[in-house]
Amino acid sequence: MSLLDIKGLGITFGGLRAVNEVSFSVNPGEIVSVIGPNGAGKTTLFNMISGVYLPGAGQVVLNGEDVTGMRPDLLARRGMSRTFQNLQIFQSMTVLENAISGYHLQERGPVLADLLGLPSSRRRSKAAEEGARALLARVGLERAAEREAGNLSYGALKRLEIARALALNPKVLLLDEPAAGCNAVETEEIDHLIAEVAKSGVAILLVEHDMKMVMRISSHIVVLDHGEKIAEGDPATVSRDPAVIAAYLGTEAENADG
Amino acid sequence: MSELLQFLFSGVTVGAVYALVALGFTIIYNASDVVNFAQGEFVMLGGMATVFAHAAGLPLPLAALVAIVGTAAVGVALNRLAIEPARGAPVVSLIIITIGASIFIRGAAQLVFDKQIHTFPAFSGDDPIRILGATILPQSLWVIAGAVLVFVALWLFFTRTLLGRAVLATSNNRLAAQLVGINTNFVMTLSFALSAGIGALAGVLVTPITLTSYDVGLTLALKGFAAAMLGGMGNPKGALAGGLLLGLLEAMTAGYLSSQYKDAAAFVVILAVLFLMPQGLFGRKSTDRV
Amino acid sequence: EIKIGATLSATGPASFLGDPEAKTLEMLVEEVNAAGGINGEMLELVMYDDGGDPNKARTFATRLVEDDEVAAIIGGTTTGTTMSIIPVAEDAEIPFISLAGAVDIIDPVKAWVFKTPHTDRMACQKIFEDMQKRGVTKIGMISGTDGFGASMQAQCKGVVGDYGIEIVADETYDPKDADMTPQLTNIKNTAGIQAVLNPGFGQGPSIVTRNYKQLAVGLPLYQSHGVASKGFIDLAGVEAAEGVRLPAAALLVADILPDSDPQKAVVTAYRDGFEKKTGTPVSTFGGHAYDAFMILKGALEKAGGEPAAIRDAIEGTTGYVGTGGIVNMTAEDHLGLDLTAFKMLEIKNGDWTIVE
Amino acid sequence: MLTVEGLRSRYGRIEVLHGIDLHVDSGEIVTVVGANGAGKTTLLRCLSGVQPVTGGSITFRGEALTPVPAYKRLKRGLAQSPEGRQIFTNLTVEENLRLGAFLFSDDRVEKDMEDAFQMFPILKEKRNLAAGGLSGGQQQMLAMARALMGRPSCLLLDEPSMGLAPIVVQQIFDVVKGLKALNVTVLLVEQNAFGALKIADRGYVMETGHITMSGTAAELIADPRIREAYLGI
Amino acid sequence: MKLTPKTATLLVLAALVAITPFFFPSGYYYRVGALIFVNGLAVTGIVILTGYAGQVSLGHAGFAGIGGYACALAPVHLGLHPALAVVLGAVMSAALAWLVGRPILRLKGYYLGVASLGMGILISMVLNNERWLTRGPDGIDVPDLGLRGVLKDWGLNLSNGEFWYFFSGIVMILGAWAALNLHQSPTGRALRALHGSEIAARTVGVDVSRLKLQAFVISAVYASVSGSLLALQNKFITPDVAGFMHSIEMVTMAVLGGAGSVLGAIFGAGILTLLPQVLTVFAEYEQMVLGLVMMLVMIFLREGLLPSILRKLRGTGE
Ligand SMILES: Nc1ncnc2c1ncn2[C@@H]1O[C@H](COP(=O)(O)OP(=O)(O)OP(=O)(O)O)[C@@H](O)[C@H]1O
Ligand SMILES: Nc1ncnc2c1ncn2[C@@H]1O[C@H](COP(=O)(O)OP(=O)(O)OP(=O)(O)O)[C@@H](O)[C@H]1O
Ligand SMILES: [Mg+2]
Ligand SMILES: [Mg+2]
Repeated sequence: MSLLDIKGLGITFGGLRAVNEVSFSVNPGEIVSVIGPNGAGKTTLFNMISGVYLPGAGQVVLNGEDVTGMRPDLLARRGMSRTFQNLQIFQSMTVLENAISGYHLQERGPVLADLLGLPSSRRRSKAAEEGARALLARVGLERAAEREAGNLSYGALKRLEIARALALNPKVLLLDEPAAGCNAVETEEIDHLIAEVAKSGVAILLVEHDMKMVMRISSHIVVLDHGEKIAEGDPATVSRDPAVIAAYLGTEAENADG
Repeated sequence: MSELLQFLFSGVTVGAVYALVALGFTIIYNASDVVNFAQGEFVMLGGMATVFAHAAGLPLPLAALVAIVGTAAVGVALNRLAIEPARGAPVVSLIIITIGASIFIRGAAQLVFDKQIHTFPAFSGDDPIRILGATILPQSLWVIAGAVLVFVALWLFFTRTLLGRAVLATSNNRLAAQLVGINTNFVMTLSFALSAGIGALAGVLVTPITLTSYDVGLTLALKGFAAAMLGGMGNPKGALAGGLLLGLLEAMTAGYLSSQYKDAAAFVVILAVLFLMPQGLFGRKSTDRV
Repeated sequence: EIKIGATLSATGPASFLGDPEAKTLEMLVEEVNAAGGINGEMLELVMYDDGGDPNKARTFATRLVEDDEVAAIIGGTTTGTTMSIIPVAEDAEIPFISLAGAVDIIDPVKAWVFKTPHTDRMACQKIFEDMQKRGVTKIGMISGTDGFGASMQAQCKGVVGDYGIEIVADETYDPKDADMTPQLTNIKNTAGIQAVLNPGFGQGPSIVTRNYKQLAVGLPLYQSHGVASKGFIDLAGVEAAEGVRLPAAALLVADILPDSDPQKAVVTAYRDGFEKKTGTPVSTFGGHAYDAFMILKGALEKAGGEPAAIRDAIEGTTGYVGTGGIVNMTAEDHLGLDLTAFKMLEIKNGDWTIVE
Repeated sequence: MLTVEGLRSRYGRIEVLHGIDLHVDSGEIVTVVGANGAGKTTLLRCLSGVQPVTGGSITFRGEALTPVPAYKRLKRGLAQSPEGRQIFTNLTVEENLRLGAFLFSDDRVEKDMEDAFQMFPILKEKRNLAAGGLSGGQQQMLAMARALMGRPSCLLLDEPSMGLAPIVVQQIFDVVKGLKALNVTVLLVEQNAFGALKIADRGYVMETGHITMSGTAAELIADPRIREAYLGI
Repeated sequence: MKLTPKTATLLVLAALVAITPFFFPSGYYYRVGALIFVNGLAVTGIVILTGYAGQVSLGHAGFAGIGGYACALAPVHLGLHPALAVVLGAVMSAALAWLVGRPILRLKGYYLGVASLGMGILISMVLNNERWLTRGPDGIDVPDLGLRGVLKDWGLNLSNGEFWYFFSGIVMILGAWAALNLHQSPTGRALRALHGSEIAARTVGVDVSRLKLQAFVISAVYASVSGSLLALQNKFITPDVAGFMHSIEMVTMAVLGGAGSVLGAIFGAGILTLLPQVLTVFAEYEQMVLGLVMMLVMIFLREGLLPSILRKLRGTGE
């Protein structure tokens, strides 16, 4: 049994089968990438797995438990965490506070204690803050800690989202285009970060259009097209698959080496 | 039977009044996401200005025209002097501005006009029309026709014209609207002029029924707001349906249940509808994705 | 110089009442000062607009007492504002003359509190008396839900039994409502009704009257003293208002009072003065302020500027002829009016007539 | 065609552009590369007029651009496909495109729309869908297509390849290259520096609000510093 | 030691309450001060609901009504001490908020606004119409709190005005203290997070509906206690406290002063309470000036009075 099992997931939007009968699984320490053309259904798949959309068919099994359609916050408690393709930043909070909110599950406590400012409440906050600072350093945002998050550039916000997702100390991490808006060098840094996280035993599910990155770090790749899984396998196999090349890669494979 | 019909007439009359106010909300909301709480004051201005212009010797149609144009000018001024300078402010700030504006306009009206209650003659007499034992005043027909007319015009404007689309685009994403060459300031000016004009028209039509005074705006704004939300803010269809529904609810409750709690019943139904349809009857769902 | 204070609802939902009250006080103070003041002392009027908000009224009352240090307070346009001023006046021991209707203001009697308008209970009694004369035994009632309407509704229900009359339909409307035909339809369809009574003020009664005609109810319609102003006939429309009866003070019918009527001179003078100064038709509410001021003036003339002395002098008011009637106060009666102060009026051909 | 001299801009009290000089000649494709937060987006926002300029000048076709309000700049020929796509999420795909040609009401609008659909067939499929329902990449295509609907003589592109499938990235770069033939000038901000420089004539490197390097595309690709800092080679 | 915003705010408030009376020319100023504090307490609740959690309520005066009428009715009908009536009112408000909040907090923006408006109107309607209990629109007497007498026995002789000034001031500071605690606490952060993005808040594990409900209940308690204090102070209450205008007033005070910060909102409460008192010199222009002030503040100080002023001060300081 794997950590995360996707079994025959599907959903339709007003007649459009955005995702259809997709199955695969992710193990701890593995990086599984989902690639495919724009509109293939990758983000939709993520949304179903993370409880944002209610799947029309199929099952999501996390750690042996059927969590299909479970609320995101309950999934978070079970160790699932994600980032978003369309940034979801807490704009008017500082960068640090954004990161701290990733620790919500660890730091939360009775409201009354928080209202009365009991020492227990302050202790919880303090621990979370320390963790958050360390995480910000890890994504290279330590200098921006006190800035209002809304003022950051796009690429910086992407990294902030990753930091926040990591704060949950997840067992399964879903990353939707984490390197979008970053240049080759910045992308490589994110690469390393993801690889490191995976190494610590986290199961990672990745959507990314940067093929260099995908090929470099994936242990397994699932290819979607029009909501269907059209191929899967290790990077080498997938990148040679003619169907994948036709639908998705084009001639990019050669270019990337230039 | 005639009883039911009478309640129906009452409900439709009052509902048409609410619908007219709600329709006024639609345009400014569609251009800026702001619910303009001064909308009721436009209705008041329409009625009061007509009363005073009429008293000053203008024939009624001309007085009404003067009132509508004048109120539209007030709307434009409101946009120019208060809304436009606050561009980029959060929506709550804009709402407070419109509340401030409504207090200001009310205060000005009690000085410029007076604190008395006024009315002017109904357009086609006061002889009730009898249908199956129930009665309706000719002026009610004017109000209903006005509401339907404004609805059709707005509906066409928003669905059939590029300018209407531009109004929607302005509230949806002001930055992008500018980038495609929409003069968002003009769109706002236009919206305020139209909204205020429609409000004033409402005031002209309803005054012979509801009477008017410097402070009628608040209640109308409140009921119109509730109607617009019931129907789904921003959609002319919603404004019309919401207004009529609210009016009918009030009349039916007053008729069959309890006149004391007729507003309560209306709100209970609004709550129930929103519980099932959080965007109101015809409101569009936001389509933003994550 | 003597300071008198006032907090009135010159704006807000009761501005219909408060506005003429404020204008009356201003006019009278001017007149008194122009005539050389009271016993040579000039009057200073400190007036605030509480917008009909009882909480504000209380604050202004505190201000009048503590900051402006007035000798007496006039005001409280509505019962709500009055009730919230009472504790302030009582605590500070400053005489207070209210302009609001409810009987609760002076019943039970409070040492420092007086009022000038007839109580709503008196209005009910006057109306029921008239109904009784006409042989009415079953009526429908439609009241506004504002303070005025609700309070009078309650008072009427309290005394209606004394006249052998039964209320068989009891409806209400919100003061800002646009249409009352559903309520009136229900009243019309209630079996055995012989007359309809509408306690309320502002625009509601006008709309009720119009709807009443629209539905062709065809029974006697009684309004309250809350609509006692010329404007009512215009707003309801001459046709619709035809035959409507209401209890009101002599002020409204100054012209048709017989010359022998002791009030005639007073009300004519006040009406002419007010209409000349403000350009708006006189209403009974301004009359309440007139009476309050005149009673206070009488007391000041007698007692000087000391609150306790003023209080005693007000309580000792006898035979004061005002717009509301002839006032005879006692330690047990801080109103001093009886039912004879009310006249029953009927609207005929767009004007008031006195019913015998 | 487009000349920027000593351009300064700030958010509140923090200045983020400290005097930018650059120029784009008619028919050229010029690219700007730089790290996250360098100020590239801010630069483009200044050019399209939605960001206040606090110093320096922008000249477009010989005229000062700074006093021209944003909505009039499209009429002058300047269109932008902004960062974060900024589509009208509540309107349909077709309405988005139609509004892209807000200034025009001639027959060419229809034709341009057909061209756009040809370029991005998926948009045609979704023409009656609210644009907010599109996938990220589809929205990016829409933003690009909408900018083209404005018939620009100079196109400002802020990371047009972001979130697009590799096969579409190629296509986008081909389109941009193709614009040259139509004599459309392009200022291209890209994180995919390699792809951008390959189709560009010239390039600028931006670091924390300054231009630190410039040259022909070939020079920049060959420069070891660039290769290390931006191309990751 | 570094002065945190929290201690700074509390110090400012305490200083205000303690020091301003030295400058009061007459007892009336105590009354105005007490009103400011009562309103300040209510808007602090709005800060939690609107400023932190981003949820708009146009019906909070309803809770003030419940708090106020609890003080009028519970002592008479249940024989409760008025102080316990305050608690009873708060509990009832909390219970009602908890019940009503569940369905209506699913709504967003204006839809939540209209739903809460409906709730407020229903409450005020009950207060108006159920004469047998509330005595209707003309209002009802409220018994004395009795605390002043107790203090007198202990040798602290305060006038009525003074007592309510200090008592309301202290309650308000307590309220502000709790709201400030909340701001930097895990719950407060979660509230502000869901304000920023509900989806993202969910994915970090925030139980969004529960937190919104908590904020709603807490702010209802603030409003309720504020209503109780007002009723006890006035010894009289009318349904106006529960009215729509009062709800709008609360939100306006908060936004005008700066809904995001406790001090700002209290500042707003101060301004809007003082304005009508100051504006009496404008007589019939009062309304116009009031409307004008509201507009001008929001146009030129759009984040609210206090935050904008502070920003300007800091801006020139650097
Ligand atoms: N809420 C929705 N309403 C309508 N259609 C939707 C909705 N969500 C997704 N879709 C459709 O489902 C399809 C899949 O979208 P999705 O966002 O999953 O694609 P994707 O693979 O993430 O693409 P990209 O690489 O561009 O991000 C698209 O065609 C999109 O239009
Ligand atoms: N709205 C804003 N308010 C305050 N500062 C901002 C704002 N937007 C951007 N900044 C700051 O301005 C600087 C430049 O940002 P800009 O978005 O122009 O960078 P960029 O080069 O486009 O970066 P990226 O590649 O990440 O998109 C950054 O330091 C950023 O934090
Ligand atoms: Mg996607
Ligand atoms: Mg950028």
